Amino acid sequence: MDIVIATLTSPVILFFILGMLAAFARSDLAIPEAIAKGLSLYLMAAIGLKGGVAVSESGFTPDLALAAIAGVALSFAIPYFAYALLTGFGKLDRINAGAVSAHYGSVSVVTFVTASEIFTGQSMGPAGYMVAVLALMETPAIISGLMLARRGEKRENGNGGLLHEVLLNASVVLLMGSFAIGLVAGPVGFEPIAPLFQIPFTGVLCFFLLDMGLVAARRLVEARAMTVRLTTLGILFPLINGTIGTVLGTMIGLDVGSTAALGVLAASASYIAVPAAMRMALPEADPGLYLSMSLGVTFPFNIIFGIPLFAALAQAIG
Amino acid sequence: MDIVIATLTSPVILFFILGMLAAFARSDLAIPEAIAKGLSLYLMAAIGLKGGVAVSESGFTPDLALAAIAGVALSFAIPYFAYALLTGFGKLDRINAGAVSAHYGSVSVVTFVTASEIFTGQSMGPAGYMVAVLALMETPAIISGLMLARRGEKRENGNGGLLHEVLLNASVVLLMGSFAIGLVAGPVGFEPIAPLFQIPFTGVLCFFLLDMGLVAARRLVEARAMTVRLTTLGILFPLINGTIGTVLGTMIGLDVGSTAALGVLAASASYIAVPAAMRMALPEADPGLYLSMSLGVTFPFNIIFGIPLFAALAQAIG
Amino acid sequence: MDIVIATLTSPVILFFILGMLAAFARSDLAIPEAIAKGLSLYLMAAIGLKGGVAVSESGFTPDLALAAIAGVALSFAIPYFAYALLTGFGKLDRINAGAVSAHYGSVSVVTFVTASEIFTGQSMGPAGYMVAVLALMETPAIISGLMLARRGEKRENGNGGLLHEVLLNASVVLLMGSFAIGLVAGPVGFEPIAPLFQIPFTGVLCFFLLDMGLVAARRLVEARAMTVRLTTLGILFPLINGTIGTVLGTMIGLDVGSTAALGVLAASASYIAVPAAMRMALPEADPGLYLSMSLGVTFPFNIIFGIPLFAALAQAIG
Amino acid sequence: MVETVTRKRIEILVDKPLAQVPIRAAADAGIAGYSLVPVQSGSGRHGNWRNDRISGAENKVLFLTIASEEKANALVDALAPKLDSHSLLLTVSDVQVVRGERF
Amino acid sequence: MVETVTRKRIEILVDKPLAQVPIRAAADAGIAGYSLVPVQSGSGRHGNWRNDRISGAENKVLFLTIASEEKANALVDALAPKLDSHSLLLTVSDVQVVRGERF
Amino acid sequence: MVETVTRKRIEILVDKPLAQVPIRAAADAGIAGYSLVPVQSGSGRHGNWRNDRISGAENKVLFLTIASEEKANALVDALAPKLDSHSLLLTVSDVQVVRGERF
Ligand SMILES: Nc1ncnc2c1ncn2[C@@H]1O[C@H](COP(=O)(O)O)[C@@H](O)[C@H]1O
Ligand SMILES: Nc1ncnc2c1ncn2[C@@H]1O[C@H](COP(=O)(O)O)[C@@H](O)[C@H]1O
Ligand SMILES: Nc1ncnc2c1ncn2[C@@H]1O[C@H](COP(=O)(O)O)[C@@H](O)[C@H]1O
Ligand code: NA
Ligand code: NA
Ligand code: NA
Repeated sequence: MDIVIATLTSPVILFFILGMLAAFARSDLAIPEAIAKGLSLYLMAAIGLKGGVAVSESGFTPDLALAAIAGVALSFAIPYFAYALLTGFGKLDRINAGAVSAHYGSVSVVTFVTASEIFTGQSMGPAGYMVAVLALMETPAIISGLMLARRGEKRENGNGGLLHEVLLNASVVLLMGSFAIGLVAGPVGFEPIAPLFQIPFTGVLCFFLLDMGLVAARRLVEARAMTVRLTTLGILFPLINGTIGTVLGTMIGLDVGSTAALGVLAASASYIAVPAAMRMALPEADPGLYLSMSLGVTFPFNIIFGIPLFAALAQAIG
Repeated sequence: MDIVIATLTSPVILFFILGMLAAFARSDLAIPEAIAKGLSLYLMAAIGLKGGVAVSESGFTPDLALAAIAGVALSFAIPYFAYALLTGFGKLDRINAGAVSAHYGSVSVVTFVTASEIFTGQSMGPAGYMVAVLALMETPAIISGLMLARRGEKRENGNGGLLHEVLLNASVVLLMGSFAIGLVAGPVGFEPIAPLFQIPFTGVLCFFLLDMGLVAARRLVEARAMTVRLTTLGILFPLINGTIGTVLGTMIGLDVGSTAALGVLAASASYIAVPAAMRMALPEADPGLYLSMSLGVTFPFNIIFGIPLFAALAQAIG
Repeated sequence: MDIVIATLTSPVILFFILGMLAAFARSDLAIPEAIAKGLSLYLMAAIGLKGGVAVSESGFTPDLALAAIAGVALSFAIPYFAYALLTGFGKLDRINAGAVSAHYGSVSVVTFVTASEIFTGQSMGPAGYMVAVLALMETPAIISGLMLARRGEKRENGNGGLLHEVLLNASVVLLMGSFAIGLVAGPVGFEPIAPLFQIPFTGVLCFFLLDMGLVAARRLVEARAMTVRLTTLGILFPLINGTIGTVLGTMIGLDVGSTAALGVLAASASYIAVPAAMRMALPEADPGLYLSMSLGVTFPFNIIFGIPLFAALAQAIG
Repeated sequence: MVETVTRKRIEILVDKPLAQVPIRAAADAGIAGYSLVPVQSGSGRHGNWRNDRISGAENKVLFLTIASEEKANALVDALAPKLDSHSLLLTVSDVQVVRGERF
Repeated sequence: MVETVTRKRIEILVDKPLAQVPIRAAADAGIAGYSLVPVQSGSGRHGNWRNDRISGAENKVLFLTIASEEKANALVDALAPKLDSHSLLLTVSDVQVVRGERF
Repeated sequence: MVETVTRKRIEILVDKPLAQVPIRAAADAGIAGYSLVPVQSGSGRHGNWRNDRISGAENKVLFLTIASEEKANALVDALAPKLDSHSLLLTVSDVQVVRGERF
């Protein structure tokens, strides 16, 4: 129970709730887009560096490889399972179901960062290599989602552009790049830049989650394409995927923090890399649909309920 | 006299003066708007948190209630007094006088922040609850100003939209929201985010005041609607209102720092919330007029002269 | 050799390389312009302050005057030498050669900042007054470049506007202004703002160089006006000018760090103040040309090779 | 060649705090679609302005909508009395569109 | 007075991730020059949107090009089938330009 | 129906450091009002550019003004010789305005 209370009274989560309340009350509070974008780049560079420095100390372990394989497998597989529920229970057509399913196979960087922050406060911080797992999980789901959406269609034009876009999208490059820099620099090289990338990190996360709360709640308020069934799936997916991820993490023998983090990654849905890729590859799909589900429903659910839940689950079965 | 010298040689004020000089010399120095906006949100979140944490330690005291009542009363009353001078001595018509008067009843967040910073450096930092007083003083003046401007007119359309806008405007929500978060989190919860919200605070204020100096001086240089009479009022108002505020603070028994802060709040004029509200509610009023007075004249006057003045007055009569 | 390895494994340089690689791979990673601009203002304010505080401690020394004279002389003279090579070997016409030559006489703030950072890590940090030298070197080259480009032409319209623009351009004003503030505030006044302007400095520089890497490499990828000859000059100029600067610094008796910094300043080419001035004063010149050379070729060359080179040279002959 | 029809393009420069004025007037005239384009600075009889977010009171934005002639006329008529008091700058021009029934 | 000739001004509102669609179609139609103008928010049959950079999937941009009538027609023909599926908003109007041979 | 009259809409794409060129030319032609609209990227015979604030030398902006035909002609005549040297992109079109005496 500790982690639930710790989560709900931490300033990080309180700022998120403040943002949601402000948006629900239709306040005009807004963080300039350039700032929000800048903060998200900061968060990615910071966790990349931190992960790289940690791995430079711990070295490459079998755990790392196992977690990476598990993560990639989850990212590939989840869309197939989600697609079935989206077309069946959710009543979506093939293209929209494919587009939405890709979001759930992929991951949310901010959900992961918030979870790491909360877990670390509970002395169960995930291993440094989980940042690499995060980066690896971003893209496989896009391929699965596209295959589902394009099933039975003849390829009209080469998807070289998309593949490039997906593999070299900003967040993958920044996460992997700063992970590599952290590896090379190690703790000594990291020291002079820690005053920017480590010490104010939690505060920046507060500020960023204020914005995320605003954006998520506005998305929910203005959602028009949403149905009760889709909203239900937006909560069911993280519950199921998160449980699968946590169980898998325990089975492959990860430590409790990394197990919970794998659960959170599986539970989370992308709202940066995947929407842009889907808009490009499946222009006929309705962006209002997948953004409302991933950003409006699943993201807040995970931040407020999912994170403590998978932590508790990982502790219980770990 | 100490506080005068301390004010004028503090980097915070020097950056403000640098900004003014650069704008007067027509240099192209400019802070991107998104950055300026981001910094102002940071400053509000930071002082809200700080105030909330302080009140979580001191508890709710009678002083708090008294200061709040005094502040709200000042915000309601000042526009009536200002309106008389604006229509009489200032020769403004009803609508413009109403619009300008609302600015003087309301408050300037940055003036308050700068004063707190300087007062704290002189070991007379205001009480934490003054942040709540600041937030409470933002809006009553808008109602007074509108009643003055619309005097004798039949209401044409419901002002529901405006009321909503005014009560839930960004700065009120952010100040009150982070005050509440500070209250809940307390000193222990604040600790991990202090490296962002407390430690670099003074430096951020320098940077922000550089921008304010640029904006205020440009406003003054390009002012076309200004007359000598209005400029005079732009200096007279802070002198009179600030004195009233300081005396009132002493009368209700606030500590010296909070008294001086109440003086500064009374003396200050809004240039964020009120201009936007007036543009919306009184489109016929000339925005060049009220922005030149509050941002071009009163704001610099308070930053450079008002702050040390009301501090000295509070010390003298306190 | 130490400084070469220290340079290439420092996170500052690694982030620059990451940016270049991302741009070469055509990743969509990008720092919002407002953030990049804000960071560059931060870096200028921070080094200005730091330099001012240092001089407030050391006092004005003959070295300062000598370095300033040497810097101004270099800035005036280098364009003449560069112009000869640009029209001869580079095959540029008078106007383009004049425009490019002004860039090489002037300086790059970020190159200087990066060099200071690396030199300081090697216990050979340049003297505080070098910031003033940096600011002084920005503009003389513009006058030389214009005289070369306009040689033999009758003045069509007064260049009062340009002169004003050049003398009061944002970076000169901010550097000189914060230098003055640092002088007035001294170490005691600087202390409360050091948590913003000093402690996270290296980290901010990393973030900024990530952006510079992206911008420089994109410039290079999209360069169309570049020839092999001009690319060669883009590398030859920093080698020659940097050597001249380093030798001159040694001759006038500067300490090793300041000598190396003078070399770096001479080697560096402007890509902020000068391009804007040239676009204004010489609209017929091709901006693609001078930006590709200074930002695409010379800047990366200096960051990766020039900085350790002139440090080694200064140590060898110092 | 695809068939095109003529519609009206209405452009209104308006202060950001007053952006709801053309938006509501358009909705009343039966026009649901519009876009807002940022404007960064300008000059007119009231002097210069430039976008600053400190006090957004003077920031301006370009309201842009494509509509049928009938709806466009209704919108212009509705806004005409407010052009001076709200200092709006309104222009109307002809454009060709492909799916005319949409507007 | 300088001589001017009539050319077409084509304006296409497009989602940022799809901006390559009009750019490529223009290139195929022989149009090499274009500019992209930012748009900050809007409303239509699919509801409201506003620029946010968290998920840039719905951000929009205005593709603007000046071209000869012939090239403009080719571009419109090429994009017509995609107007609905890619939710593009396309308008064409006449403008006068000075150096007609450039377009 | 409100009465409207025809005026000219002049649009000039110009490099930001050169924005004073059309502004001054407009003032000389008796045109006091104009607006600057940001542009974020583009492509032409000189290749691609995108707004970056590191070196703002290539950033562009759209100068937009509404003016009477007479003043518009004066402005176009004044700028015509600079179109190439300053790489300006200038277009003129007809628009309807309500308060014609203002322009
Ligand atoms: N009639 C219109 N005039 C101007 N912009 C429009 C119009 N209709 C739609 N839009 C823009 O196109 C976007 C998508 O339109 P829709 O597909 O109808 O939702 C809207 O959000 C607006 O930004
Ligand atoms: N036909 C066109 N339509 C719209 N914008 C253009 C056109 N041609 C050029 N531009 C813009 O003008 C800039 C400079 O053009 P250029 O001098 O041809 O490289 C380009 O980068 C575009 O932003
Ligand atoms: N003739 C014009 N063409 C384009 N924009 C204009 C014109 N006149 C005014 N504006 C814009 O409208 C704003 C307000 O105009 P005014 O009310 O005349 O000061 C100006 O600052 C410009 O941004
Ligand atoms: Na997932
Ligand atoms: Na007040
Ligand atoms: Na140089």
